[in-house]
Amino acid sequence: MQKEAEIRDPLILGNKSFHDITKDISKPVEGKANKYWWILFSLSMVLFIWGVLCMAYTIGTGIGAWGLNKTVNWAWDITNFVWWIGIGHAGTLISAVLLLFRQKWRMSINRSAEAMTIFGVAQAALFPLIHMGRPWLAYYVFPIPNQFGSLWVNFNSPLLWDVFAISTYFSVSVVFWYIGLIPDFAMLRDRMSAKTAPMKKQLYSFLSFGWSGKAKHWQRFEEVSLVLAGLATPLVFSVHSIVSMDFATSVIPGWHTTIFPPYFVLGALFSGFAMVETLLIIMRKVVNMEAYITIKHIEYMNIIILLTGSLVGTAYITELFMSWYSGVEFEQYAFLNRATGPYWWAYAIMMTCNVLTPQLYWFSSIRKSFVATFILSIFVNIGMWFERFVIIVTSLHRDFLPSSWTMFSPSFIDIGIYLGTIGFFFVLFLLYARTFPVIAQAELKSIVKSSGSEYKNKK
Amino acid sequence: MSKNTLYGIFDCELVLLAAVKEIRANKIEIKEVYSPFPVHGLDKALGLKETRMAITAFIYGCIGLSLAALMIYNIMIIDWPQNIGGKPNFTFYHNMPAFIPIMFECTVLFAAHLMSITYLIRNGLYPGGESDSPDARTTDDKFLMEIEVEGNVADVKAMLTKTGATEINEKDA
Amino acid sequence: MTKAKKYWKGLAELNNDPLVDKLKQNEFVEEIPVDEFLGDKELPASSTSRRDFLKFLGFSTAAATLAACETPINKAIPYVIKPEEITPGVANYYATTMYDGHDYASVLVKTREGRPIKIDANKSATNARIQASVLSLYDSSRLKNPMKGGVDTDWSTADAEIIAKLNEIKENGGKIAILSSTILSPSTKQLIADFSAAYGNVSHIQMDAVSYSGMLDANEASFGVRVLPTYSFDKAEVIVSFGADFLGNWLSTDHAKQYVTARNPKNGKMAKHYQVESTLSLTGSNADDRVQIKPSEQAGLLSNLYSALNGGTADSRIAKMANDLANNAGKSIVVCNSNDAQVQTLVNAINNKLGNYENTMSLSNPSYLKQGNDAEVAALLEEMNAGKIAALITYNVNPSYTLQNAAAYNAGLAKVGLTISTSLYNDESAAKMMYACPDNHNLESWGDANPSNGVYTLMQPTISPLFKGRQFQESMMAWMGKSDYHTYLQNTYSSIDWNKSVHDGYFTQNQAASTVSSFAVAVPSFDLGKADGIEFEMTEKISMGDGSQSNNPWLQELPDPLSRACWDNYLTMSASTARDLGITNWNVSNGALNGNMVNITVNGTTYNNVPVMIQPGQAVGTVAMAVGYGRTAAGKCGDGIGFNAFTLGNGTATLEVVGGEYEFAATQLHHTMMGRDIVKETTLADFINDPYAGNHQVTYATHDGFKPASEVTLWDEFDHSTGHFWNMSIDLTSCIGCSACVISCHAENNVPVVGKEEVRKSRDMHWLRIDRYFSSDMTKELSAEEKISAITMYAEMEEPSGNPETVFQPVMCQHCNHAPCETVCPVAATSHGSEGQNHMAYNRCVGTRYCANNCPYKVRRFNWFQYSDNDKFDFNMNDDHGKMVLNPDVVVRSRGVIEKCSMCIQKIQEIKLDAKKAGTRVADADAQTACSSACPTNAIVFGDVNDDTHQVQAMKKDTRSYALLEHLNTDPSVFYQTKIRNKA
Amino acid sequence: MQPKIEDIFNMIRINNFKSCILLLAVVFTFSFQTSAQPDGAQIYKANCTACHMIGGGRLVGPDLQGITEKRTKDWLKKWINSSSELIASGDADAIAIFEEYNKSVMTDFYFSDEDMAALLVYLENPPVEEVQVASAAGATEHDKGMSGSTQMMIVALVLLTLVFILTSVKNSLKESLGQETETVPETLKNQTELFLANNINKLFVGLFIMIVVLKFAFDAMMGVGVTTNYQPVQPIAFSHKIHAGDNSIDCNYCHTSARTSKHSAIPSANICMNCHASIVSGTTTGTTEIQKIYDAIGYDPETRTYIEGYEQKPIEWVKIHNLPDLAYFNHSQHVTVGQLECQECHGAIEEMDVVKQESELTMGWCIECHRETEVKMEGNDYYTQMHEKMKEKYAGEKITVDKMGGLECGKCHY
Repeated sequence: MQKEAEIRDPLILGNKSFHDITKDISKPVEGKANKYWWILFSLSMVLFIWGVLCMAYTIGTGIGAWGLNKTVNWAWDITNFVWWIGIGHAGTLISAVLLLFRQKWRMSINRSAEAMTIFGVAQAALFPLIHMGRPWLAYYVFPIPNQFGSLWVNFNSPLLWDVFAISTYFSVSVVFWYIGLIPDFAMLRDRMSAKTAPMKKQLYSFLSFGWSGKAKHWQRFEEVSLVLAGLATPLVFSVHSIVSMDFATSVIPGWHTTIFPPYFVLGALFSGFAMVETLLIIMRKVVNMEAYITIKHIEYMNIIILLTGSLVGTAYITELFMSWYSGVEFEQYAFLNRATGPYWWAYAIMMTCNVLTPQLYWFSSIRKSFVATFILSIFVNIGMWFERFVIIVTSLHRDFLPSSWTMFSPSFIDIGIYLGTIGFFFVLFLLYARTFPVIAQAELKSIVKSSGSEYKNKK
Repeated sequence: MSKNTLYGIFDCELVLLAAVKEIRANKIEIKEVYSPFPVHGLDKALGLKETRMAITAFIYGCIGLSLAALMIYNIMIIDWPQNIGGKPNFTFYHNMPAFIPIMFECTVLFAAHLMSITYLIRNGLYPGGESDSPDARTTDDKFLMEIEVEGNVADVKAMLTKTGATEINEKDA
Repeated sequence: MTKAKKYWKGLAELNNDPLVDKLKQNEFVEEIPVDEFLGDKELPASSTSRRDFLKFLGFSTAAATLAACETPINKAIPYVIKPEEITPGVANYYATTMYDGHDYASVLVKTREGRPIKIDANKSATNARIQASVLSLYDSSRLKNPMKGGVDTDWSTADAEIIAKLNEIKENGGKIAILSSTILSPSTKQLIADFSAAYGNVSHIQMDAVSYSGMLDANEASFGVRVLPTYSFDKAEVIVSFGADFLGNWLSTDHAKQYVTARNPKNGKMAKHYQVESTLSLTGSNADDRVQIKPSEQAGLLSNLYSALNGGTADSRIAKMANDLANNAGKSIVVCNSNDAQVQTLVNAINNKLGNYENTMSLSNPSYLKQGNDAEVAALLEEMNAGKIAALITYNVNPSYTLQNAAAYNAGLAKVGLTISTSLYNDESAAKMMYACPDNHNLESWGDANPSNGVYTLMQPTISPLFKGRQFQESMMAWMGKSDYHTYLQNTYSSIDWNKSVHDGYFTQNQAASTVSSFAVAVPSFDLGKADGIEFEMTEKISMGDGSQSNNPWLQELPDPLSRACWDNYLTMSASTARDLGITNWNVSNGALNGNMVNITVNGTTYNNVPVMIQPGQAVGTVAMAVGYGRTAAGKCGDGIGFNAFTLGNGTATLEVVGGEYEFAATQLHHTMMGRDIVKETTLADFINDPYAGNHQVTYATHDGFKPASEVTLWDEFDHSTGHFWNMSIDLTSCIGCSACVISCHAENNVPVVGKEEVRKSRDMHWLRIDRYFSSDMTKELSAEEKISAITMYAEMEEPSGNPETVFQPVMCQHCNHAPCETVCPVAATSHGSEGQNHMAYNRCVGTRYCANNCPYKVRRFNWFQYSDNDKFDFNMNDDHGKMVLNPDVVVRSRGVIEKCSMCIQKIQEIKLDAKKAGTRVADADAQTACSSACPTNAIVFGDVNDDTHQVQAMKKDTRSYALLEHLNTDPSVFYQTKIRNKA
Repeated sequence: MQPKIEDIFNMIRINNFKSCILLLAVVFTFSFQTSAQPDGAQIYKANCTACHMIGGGRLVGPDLQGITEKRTKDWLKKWINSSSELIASGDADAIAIFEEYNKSVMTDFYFSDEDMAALLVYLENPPVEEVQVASAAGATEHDKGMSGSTQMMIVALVLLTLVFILTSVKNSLKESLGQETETVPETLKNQTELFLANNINKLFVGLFIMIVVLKFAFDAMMGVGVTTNYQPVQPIAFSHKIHAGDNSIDCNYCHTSARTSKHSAIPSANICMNCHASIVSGTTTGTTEIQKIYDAIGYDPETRTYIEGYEQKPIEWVKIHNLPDLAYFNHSQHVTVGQLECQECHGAIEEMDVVKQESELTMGWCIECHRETEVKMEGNDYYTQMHEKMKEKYAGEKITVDKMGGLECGKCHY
């Protein structure tokens, strides 16, 4: 039986019994969607379709449809890729790291956070594919025996590391997520009556794999979750470290930096948590989960954002310092150019959104306000997108030989694809919110006694 | 002679836990306990053995690591060594720093997936599998204790009620 | 070129039995293949971008899919009768002569399956335009039939009518005028003589688009010979040029070679080169000392120089120069671009005073490259307008375009009874004439040339005429009722070994040169009047010349070496003048260059909305524009680009700034080196003291002492000591930026043309680019002294000086042995060869572009679109004829793959194979890449560093050699030689 | 094309076949002359055999037995270099021969002086027996590699018979014991049921089937686009068996450029005419087929003259060996420098009436050969220097093509 300090605020409000929880969690699945949901869904659907059209156009005519050129060969494509990957990090972190730290407050958010991870990574995975000149040959990047002798892949290439890292991360996250989902599906299955909702009944009995909640199963369940968490944690760090190596292992001034791995991971958590907040604050409205996603959860996350934000800021400063300290004129110019060159505005946005705005969380009033948090989380998302843009474009557009210096401006296709992925992401997430148990109810029930408001009040 | 199965249903995990301890203390064999969420200490109370999931994960991880190393060694050093950016590929050792990321990823990949599969197999879980829980409410808010009794059912029933079962069902085998 | 050339068999077989006779026909008139290819419609156009265009010949592989299985059936169609010397898959080389009335060169033409695909230098050096002329051959905008009044007709009718008319004129004693470019061909001159004999009253007038008439007249006045001297810059120790762009467009293509010979720092001395000019020319950009003047000051300064040489006081600007000249009498050259006989007389006087004649320049061994006579042309125009001309035949000229007073010409044309154009194109002039009797391209014609005294070069057809054209000489003979110019030509040179001469492409024989009288004329003198107001000067771009090839996409996309802009002409202006006028250039969001526009009026002609390009080195108060643009009847590529500067002529300009932006297409947007050590340079003096001057290797602190980057490595090296190890040396002292190598590379490697819009997006596909850097007033030293902040320093460094020092640096793939691009390719599409090249397997590439990002030299090019067979890129690769120029040994890259310089691996493989077959080692002379073979100054040297007999081995060890961006330790196979200037 | 099971078997076969060929390759290298000295026999075989025989009587041209006695050396030189010129020069003998062989001209051969000398030496004292093309041997070898399908069938057969025998044995025993017997199918059925009763067995069977399926799927994928045994119908039923085999005309006589060019060009009609100007008829379909050449080039077999102003139509052969454009292949590199026999890639051409694609022509196939084939460096000055270095670098190992960089992308793809 877990104990919890009295002074801690309850994590579940409104005197919920086990059954109440069951009811609440299955409500969105059983009931009809409210109008917020429909508005958001149709909006994202439009974006999604638009994005698909833009991708089709790109694949049809060539990468020339984008704003790239001989000097800046990557811009929005990889920026979006890294941004989405970053977002995809908080989920696993919350469910894995916080699980290892036995943080109870994770339980009401980890399910959605993981969903976000998976959908985010799915978006990210799109870009390495469509940014290829010949995507129909994408299978060349897998070590498959072939007629060519056999011709293999190049294990020295960070891009190949990406391929492995991302596919591993994606699949492991899915597994981790699903293992946790099984008991909850079982719950839904058992609530569905074969008469009123035969379809759903069948669906959920299929998805629940015949879970019955035996003691031995729970024992294994807990151990597996723990081990998966233990595996996922280094995975989270490795994935973004490897993504950062796309840049760190190159020779381009502004990319060739050893600080990148930790710096990218921090940035990822930072943006990830921001996105979780954005989503949860929306979700608790559209599927009425106010009781489970409390200001306490938001506050905890805000604290993490404040921490990671400051760390990211430190990384920026370190970068500047190192470039100056290195004494390499190319390095020095690269960073001088970032701050004062043609793309100074991007750098400014990055600095404001990532370093300054999070500092507002020092004030508990802001930390404890849904509205403020929502706005700030959006800011952080923007800031982190610009961080990637700054790293990629400003480093490339002026590298070693001034003769090939030029600039980049996106085509409407670039923009369309980016919006498209956002649309796609929300389409997936909203569908998830209506069909999945959005909160790990089984786990949640286990802490009602310790963290539920009713019990707290008793004491 | 007849063999009956009793289902004692509890509302609270704490009560259940106590009940389990007491009943087992009375040398009554508890066949199975169904609960909506993991009840801490229940496995010990029931005297279940430590699960070995973690060990399998470790083994799978080792397999993954060695397979990855083998694959890369064969591809980059043996089958078709190429001069890539002048990176020395004369021996695996020379070129290994570049291979560590993928070897790590493969380790995790194998460990995680194979362990999960083992978990499903050992639990007999598979897509579309049938639940064998005697009472649907066990995934909602009820805790169910299944006891097989030979002979005097009454005592056991009494024991259950005593230990706080809110409901007792009986099924003839 | 020491390649084994095949003897031209045409003649040996002329009088042989029917079979061989057929062979001959087939060899010349390959009707079958051409029709085969052009007529064959079910043959998908795409198949023509295949590496084997054998299909263009009889040996065609037409693809037709069979219902049963999905693999296409490939037809293999051999010749019915194979021409003797054509072996499918083996190149033949023919020596011939290129002359289009503007550029002359004796060249070697590489043909495959009977198609010319590449031009290399033979007797004389080539320039970009000569290199590109092989593509002009396949220009589908050429006239395909004789035309009458703009309507296609056939030769017989046209000839009949023309002969009738001519005879009529002959009876009425009417005057027939033949207006031609300078004619280098003695046989053609003979032919014209015969023609006038046949038709009596015939006058032959020669004109040059860019006239040298003034110079010729001056020489006639001064020395009694109307010829140009031949120069030997290699003998000079002081070279003074008043505006003459002798390395770029001025007279012979051989000057460059002589120039670098005179300026080889190895000898411990370099000829001192002064350039006095208003527009930064290619020559000016190579000068040691460059004086900026207004065109109007030229005469004054020259006469000041003359007086200075006669003990007068020299103007401060030219004092040093005068002094050097005086000290190097007989070892100097003074040249001038003026077309004013008086000024040129002054120049003659100076050279005469210095005793340069017959030392560094010779009239007794004159050059015949330019013979045009402005006076005669003017006279002709009058006669035409007076209706005194009964018939006009034009050859190799486009007067309606190149004449300043084209209007007068056009008016006169209407008054001429019979007008016949023999132009290859239905150009501005031809369109206005009654008959267009299209000439053949040089590569389709027989001919000869006499560029300078005693030197003769021959022209032979390397392909049967693509269209129903007929070469000018044949037409002339036809109109005299004769035929067979080929025999006529042979008879002109009865005394020589014809086959050998045709094979070699040239021969020498004694030629009587008219006697040169000594200089005895009054030396004109001009005063140093300071003219105010803005002065306009017409210039020539090395890409476009006189515009005769302006329909050539390679040339259109060849960036100007100084402005680095292509697909345009524009008004160049100095930054300060622009500032005064409130004109600027700026970069838009994607980096592309935009500029303001002006209305310009010169000599009464006005052009509206002329873009202004701010050009460092342009003299303050002057503007300039290149000729060769503003064509209206050049063809799909050449039409409607820029303005025709011919019609402006030199003079004072009135400018009026107008609204609106103009969009330039520049391949280089940043002009200075930003204080980086990219082009290492030093002065001759320092170099003599310290051979390592300007090239001291940077060392880095390591645990055991200081070491150069190359020794600070974690890796065991791959062994390159066995077999070949191909390296390339680029001497920045010898590189004059002429860009011949760039076009040569295009031709050899099927580099696509992408058009103005794409170039604007910085997506040019040049495998080999020539970076141009100007010096800036701001330097690191200066900022250190004056405590200027880094931000300001770098900001100011971006601005080039008003009269900058210029450096050119050819940059292609450096073939790094520690290539950053290779390590990052996920599919190993680019890996390193044991012979030192960085291989790029297009067919493996999936197009992640990571390699291009990670290339510190930015030499990798991505196929953003499908550039062949794509109507959006309607250039030579989207044109049935244009595609015939493709090199069959190099694939045409598809959309979505990276491409880059392969160090002409197809050539390397070929020479290796030849050596293996011959059982010999690869000779230094044979080891050539497209760029090295095209370089007129041998700045690019290629070879095998593992072979002691190869020059490049020594170059690598040279004290001047350095690797670009050495600190990255990419260990390139391409290395550069420090630039050395001869200045204090 | 649709991947077929046959293809997989063919692959298997090809491998056996190739190994045989490789053995032969070594054999050839000994019989092959690599000295710089021109070899008269070779020249004779390559250029003359098509029209002449030594002591075999008249073929297209006269018998060359003792020709050197009959004519002076330089007369022969002149004649061989350009008979037409000699005739034109009004040489009596020349004209006589010209008339005798009804005005059919002998092709001009531009031999170097050394070659000419060598040839004449050879003609002076020809060997009693003409050298036979070793390649014929290659052909006989190549069918010995047994096809996988037949192997499998045999195995299956053996097993079946075994079952049959055993059952009959069992039955006879049972009969002797007076139990009721069972037929072969029954036995099989019962046995399998018995076998599958066990779960473990089920599992194994399942696994086995899965593996087999995967294997076939994989092989099918590997077979995509491989067009081995492609054997299209040609416009002229030209038989290599008759020409290269029976008449042992050297490949290079018709495929002239194989030694000098990247293409072993398909012969142009005028090369056919070298012989078929006089050989107008053939066995079975010969005459009609030969007529097709005449139709193409415009030749009248009756009058034995070329029709003036005849509009010639090229013969549209169907290309059998198609490499993708992105791969650069050069015949001369392999034939002249590598000294490979045509048969090593094209199979026993001289035995094919209709030519078919013998090798896979996949990149893997090229690579495999480059990995195994030793570079022939002896006697080629190009190699001497690097050979020294390589010998010490790869002490002991044989220097194969890949060691010379033969596996590098850029060597074939540019």
